[in-house]
Amino acid sequence: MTVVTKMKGFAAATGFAATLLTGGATYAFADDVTLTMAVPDWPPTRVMKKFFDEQYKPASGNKVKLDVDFIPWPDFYTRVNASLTSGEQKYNFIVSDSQWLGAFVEGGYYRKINDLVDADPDFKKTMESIHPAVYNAYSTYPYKSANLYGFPQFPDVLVTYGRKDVLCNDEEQAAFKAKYNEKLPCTGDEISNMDWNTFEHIGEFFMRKKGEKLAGQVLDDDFYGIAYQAGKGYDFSTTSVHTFMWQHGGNIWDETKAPTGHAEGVVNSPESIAGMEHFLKLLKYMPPVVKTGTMDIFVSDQLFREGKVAMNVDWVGLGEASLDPKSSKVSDKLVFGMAPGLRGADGKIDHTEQIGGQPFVLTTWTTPEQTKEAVAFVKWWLSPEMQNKFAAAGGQSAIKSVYEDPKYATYRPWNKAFAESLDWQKDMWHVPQFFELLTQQQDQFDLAITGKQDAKTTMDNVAKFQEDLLKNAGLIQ
Amino acid sequence: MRLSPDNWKLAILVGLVVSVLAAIALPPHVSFWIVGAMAALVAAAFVVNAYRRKYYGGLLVAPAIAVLFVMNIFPLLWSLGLSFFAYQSNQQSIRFIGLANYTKVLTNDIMAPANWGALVNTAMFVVLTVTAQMIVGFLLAMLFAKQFPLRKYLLILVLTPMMLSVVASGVFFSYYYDPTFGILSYVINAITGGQFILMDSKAGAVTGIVFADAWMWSPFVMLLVLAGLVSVPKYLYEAAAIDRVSKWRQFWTITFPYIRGLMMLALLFRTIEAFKLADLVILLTKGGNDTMTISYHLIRIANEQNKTSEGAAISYLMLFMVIVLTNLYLYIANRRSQGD
Amino acid sequence: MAENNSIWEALGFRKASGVGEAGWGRTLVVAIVSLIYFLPVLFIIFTAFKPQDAALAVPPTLSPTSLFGLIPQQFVFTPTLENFGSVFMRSMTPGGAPEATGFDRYFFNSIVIASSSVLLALVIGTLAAFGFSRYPLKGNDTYLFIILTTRMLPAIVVIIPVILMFRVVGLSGSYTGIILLYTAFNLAFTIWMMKSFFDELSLDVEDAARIDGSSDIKVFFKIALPQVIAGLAATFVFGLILTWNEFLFALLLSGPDTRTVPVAMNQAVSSGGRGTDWTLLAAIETLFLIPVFLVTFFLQNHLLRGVTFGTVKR
Amino acid sequence: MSTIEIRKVTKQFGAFTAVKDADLKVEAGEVVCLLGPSGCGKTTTLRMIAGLERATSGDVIIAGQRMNELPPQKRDIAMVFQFYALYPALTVGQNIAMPLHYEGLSKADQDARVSKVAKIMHLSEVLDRMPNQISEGEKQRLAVARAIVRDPNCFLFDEPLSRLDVELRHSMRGQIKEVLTGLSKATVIVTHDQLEALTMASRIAIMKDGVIEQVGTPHEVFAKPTNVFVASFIGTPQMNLVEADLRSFGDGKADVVLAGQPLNIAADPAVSRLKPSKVTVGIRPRAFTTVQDKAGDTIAAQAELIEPMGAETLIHARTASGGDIRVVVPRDKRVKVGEALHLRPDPRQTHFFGEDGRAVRA
Repeated sequence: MTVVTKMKGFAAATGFAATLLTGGATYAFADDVTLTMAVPDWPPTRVMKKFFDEQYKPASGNKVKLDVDFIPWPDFYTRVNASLTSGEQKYNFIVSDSQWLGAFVEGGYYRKINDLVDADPDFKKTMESIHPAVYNAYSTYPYKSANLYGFPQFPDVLVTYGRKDVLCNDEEQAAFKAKYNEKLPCTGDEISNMDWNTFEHIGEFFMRKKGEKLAGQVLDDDFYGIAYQAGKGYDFSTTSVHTFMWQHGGNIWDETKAPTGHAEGVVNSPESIAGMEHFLKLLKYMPPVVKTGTMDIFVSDQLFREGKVAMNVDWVGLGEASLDPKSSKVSDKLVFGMAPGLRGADGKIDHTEQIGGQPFVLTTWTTPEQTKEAVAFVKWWLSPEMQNKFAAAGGQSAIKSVYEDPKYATYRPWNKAFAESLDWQKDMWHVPQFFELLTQQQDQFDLAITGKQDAKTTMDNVAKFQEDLLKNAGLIQ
Repeated sequence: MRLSPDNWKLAILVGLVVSVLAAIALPPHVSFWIVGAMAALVAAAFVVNAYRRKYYGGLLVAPAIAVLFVMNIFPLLWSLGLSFFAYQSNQQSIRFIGLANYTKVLTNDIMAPANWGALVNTAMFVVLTVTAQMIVGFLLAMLFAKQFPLRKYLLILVLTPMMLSVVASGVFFSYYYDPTFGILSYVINAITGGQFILMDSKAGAVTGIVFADAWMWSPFVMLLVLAGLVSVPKYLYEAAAIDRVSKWRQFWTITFPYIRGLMMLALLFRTIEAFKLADLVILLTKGGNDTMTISYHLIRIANEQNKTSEGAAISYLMLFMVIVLTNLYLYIANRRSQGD
Repeated sequence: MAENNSIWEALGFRKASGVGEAGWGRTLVVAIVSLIYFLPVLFIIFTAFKPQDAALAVPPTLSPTSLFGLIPQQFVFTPTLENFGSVFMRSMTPGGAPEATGFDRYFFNSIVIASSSVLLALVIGTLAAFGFSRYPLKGNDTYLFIILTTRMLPAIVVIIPVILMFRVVGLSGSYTGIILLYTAFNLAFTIWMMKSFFDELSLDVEDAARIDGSSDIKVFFKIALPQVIAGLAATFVFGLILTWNEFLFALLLSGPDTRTVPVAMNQAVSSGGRGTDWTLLAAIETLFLIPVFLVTFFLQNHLLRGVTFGTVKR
Repeated sequence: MSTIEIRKVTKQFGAFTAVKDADLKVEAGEVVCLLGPSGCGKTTTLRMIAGLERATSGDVIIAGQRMNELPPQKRDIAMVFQFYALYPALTVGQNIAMPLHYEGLSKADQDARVSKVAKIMHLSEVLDRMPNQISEGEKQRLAVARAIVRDPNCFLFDEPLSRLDVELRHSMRGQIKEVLTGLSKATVIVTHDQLEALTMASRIAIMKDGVIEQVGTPHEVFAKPTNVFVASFIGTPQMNLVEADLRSFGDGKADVVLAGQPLNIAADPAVSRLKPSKVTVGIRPRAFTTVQDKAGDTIAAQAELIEPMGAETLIHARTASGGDIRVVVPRDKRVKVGEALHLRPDPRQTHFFGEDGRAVRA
């Protein structure tokens, strides 16, 4: 025991010496503040860094430098986790998936910002301008509590990517109508108003073999109707499955109800199982790679960009690549709508879905000096002006005045669907045990996806595991 | 006690006293360097002592031991120590629990099945990949054993796979195996007209991983075996030709004794590496289709879930197995060579 | 008959030639096998020259040339050098101007870190190997085995204390730190290899040199070392190949300024908000392959002789 | 029929010609030594007979069959290698038994053959040892044992005794000769040691630069060397080869100027065919008699260095013109350094070599 804590003590106290040696960046002099930030390497963070360098003028008059460590996505968690847990204390800002909050708050790494919000009315106003669903998902731990931690970096939602040339083709429209007695969705609004049944029909309808015709053209390769994530890695089936579970009236283990809420009886409730079954039912209309359990968000996106599927449900954050003619064979044939939902008895569609995207957070070893500059920076970043610029450069914003502005929809073809989806966003657990919950669940879902066990067994196994684990952790009584 | 630069006992005593005093009295970032200086003092005393006594062995080995100790052995001992505590790297609390981690990873209802499953899979991968590498590496080496025109240029082609980074080769193998874009499915579909998916069953996924791994690392085995082959004096083969010894007998009586040592070395190193198989699995299946290996499992436990001490316990159990296995190899190798 | 033979032989197709040699017939067979073995690499190299939209073409494009119509047009792609440019300069934001990707730095880092750590390990390890070989300590074999065990644990288990230690002594993100770590990483293999070479040397020569008045240091440098040059080269190549592609330590211990190519390579696996950028990845890997390929090629003769050493003189 | 014949065999390694147009015939029961300095092509010739190298042109005929195309395995031969080529991983007994596997003998038969041969070669005691555990002489005997354990077409020996010390070499020479005599096979032995060749061979083939210079019985090559090279190569101490001007020939005697001295000596009648020209006169050191006084057939020289060789004494003498002449005299003939000598060559042992280096002989 003494060894570990002692070493961590060492680490804290030697910050200054270490900084001098490494030429590192955690410490700064009075008028020369450096903020070190760990971010995944992708356009939204590149844009943020660019804007900062080009446009940020600190009100304090200090010289503020944003030192950004761009880490490739696949290794981002590994790098950040190792840095935090080893006591490296290298970063002041960290871009963090929302589900990581609990683990790193409990570890003492993420700084609670309630005091900063309370002390600064402007800051408070900024925080309140965030869409509540996003605010809860990105900022609170425990989920939906009053404890605040993060600010939106890139809010992300699932939307439907469609191919206009296929969906709006007259022949296909007519044939679809004849077969299912419903209109084949073609415009963004029609897609936003699409339920899973229509989505399923599209899947069935557009399964074509090589040599058959599609929209009047002879196919030189197999074609598939639909795709969504159903992969074993990270959370690449959980997001889909949660969406289905919620829409069917089931639920995941709800941490806002801890410690009286249960996993058993909830996660494997008939509604949740029905959601799972629905999720599994659609897989048979998807490209064959789904059978290998590796159809993650990137694989389904790639299939869509290569023109192998008619529709794909995927993150908004992956949209840029499909617009670029270099990386997309369908760049001029795109149409976007909200992700499909479940039509209720009242005819209304339930679009509840799992939120994606990332907040960024402050770390506990950030000095008051740095914190002051950090808050100023966050306020600037979340200001409507910057958020508009960010959105125009391909980012997304959860600031009300920004996404509600009519010009927001003009920035990118999916922005309308994005704004409409915000109300429906929910998040998974923020508890420190999230990775154990996630890993076991992903393993179980993978077994179901690859046809090794049925939905009920899967959900029973997940529920039992979660019940045991959370009981041990004291989160379930 | 005599005061002289080679008196290491005195140096240790002084070092200990000063270190303890510094650790108590001074802030850590100062005492750290003082403790370091004391360690250097002790080391210097050892070196001077060894030099004066003409104890060159110790002198020569010292730098290597020092580097290994700081960079490898100290972290290893640290992890070993942690395996007796209840400790998660993302939490501040730590408490001694003896062997509980070991019993937990072996018997706990929630944890143990996954551990055992990963272990069984790892054993399977070790056997399959190492066997495949040994066979392919050996056959390649046989091809290259004789001198022939352009050998140098063809050999480098075969050596290239092991120079690739695992990320690139793993990602590209996932492409080769992809049912929509990949070459494998394209060729098989063109022949059978069906829809071939390699990675949709355990057998297929294991084949895919083993193939990629064997492809990458057979050249390593080849190089060692080839080195053995070219070291066989040519006249032995000439004598065998004149004595009309069959190829089969030639191999076992002449060739094999020369390559046995190197094959054992290859086997040793490849086995050690095979136990660490994780990257390819992550890139190709994410552990799906029951291909989870103990090393990947360990990454999840120790890194993703931050269960540091349980991870340490698993890795020490694994280390124990590797040590037993490698010692078995070495024992057999020594016994055989003494029998000669 | 005789004339026929000579033509036949000129082409290299000899039946019963010298026992240790083979002719062009063998070359042909081995060339076919080697090329098949090399195909996955060749495909990566070809991908580096493909236009981005040809990377995932179905059917796969396999050749930059139709070889005078031998290969059907659908399998042929038009080669481009664009991807190699993208490795160093490309737009990192939607519609943004091309900017430096930092890969020149990463290549530089990889070369500096890999070569210096392998060389350092070679120096330290060769000394140690000579020590273990000529001045056996008590429990020599045990020490050697303990050294080997440092290679047995997955890196993820030892990494946390190393990160912490680096932080405390101020080595994180520095060249010194990662080079020292890689040195240790290479030591086990170096010591085991070099010891086996020293073990095989004839002690008579060294004894003779001592009788002639050479000091132990002189014996090592003038007598022992020159005899194991090939072994040094072989060990260097093996060490280089392993270090060159090391990923996990590099990921966790290098800073933005000391990042190596294997870490940065993942930029192409998931970058720009999408999955794998196949042509970019292939271009990075192709460029990254060149140095280690050249070193191996030029040390190839030593490689075989070096490894052979142990068994030559029985 | 166990015979070996090579006809016009040539071996080229790239541009280098190792053996040129070699002709040789070895009858059953005959032992032919290929003798020559190192690099002369003798080992290459042997390896072509064995099939370890392929002849570039010419024919290799063993037991009456042309075997150029056949690999060693199919030639049914036995060979003893210079470094013995003992299989390091097999015991002495297993080494001897190796050639027997091909014949598919029963284990008992094999053992019987092995123990018989082991007895002949005095290896019975060491059958279970490994090759690296036996002495150098035993290794040599083992190599021979492995060759004679079966009944091949012919035997080939590549410098079989070169690794033995003088004494062992002497005794092994006898043993090998004894063994070979009993076998009546065609045998070729490659050696650079003329003593070995002279004692063991029925005939000797002397090679230089890839060409067989002379083939003949030990006596023939000694007594009638066909050219300067053979003359100088065979015989210890080396034959004196002195440049001379042939003036005239008559009455069985030649008038020459040798070392600046006119000399009238008996010569082969064939010398009469030569026009006056430069010749080389070859006289073996033992073919001189020392006489008191200068005569028409004596060469004057001064003793410069005296080497007692036991039964005889070797004198290095210098002529007035500075030439060096080696003379062997009986031990009891006392000569002092600086003493003037008059040397009379034995007319029957005086060889004349023409300008082309070839012996002039009837």
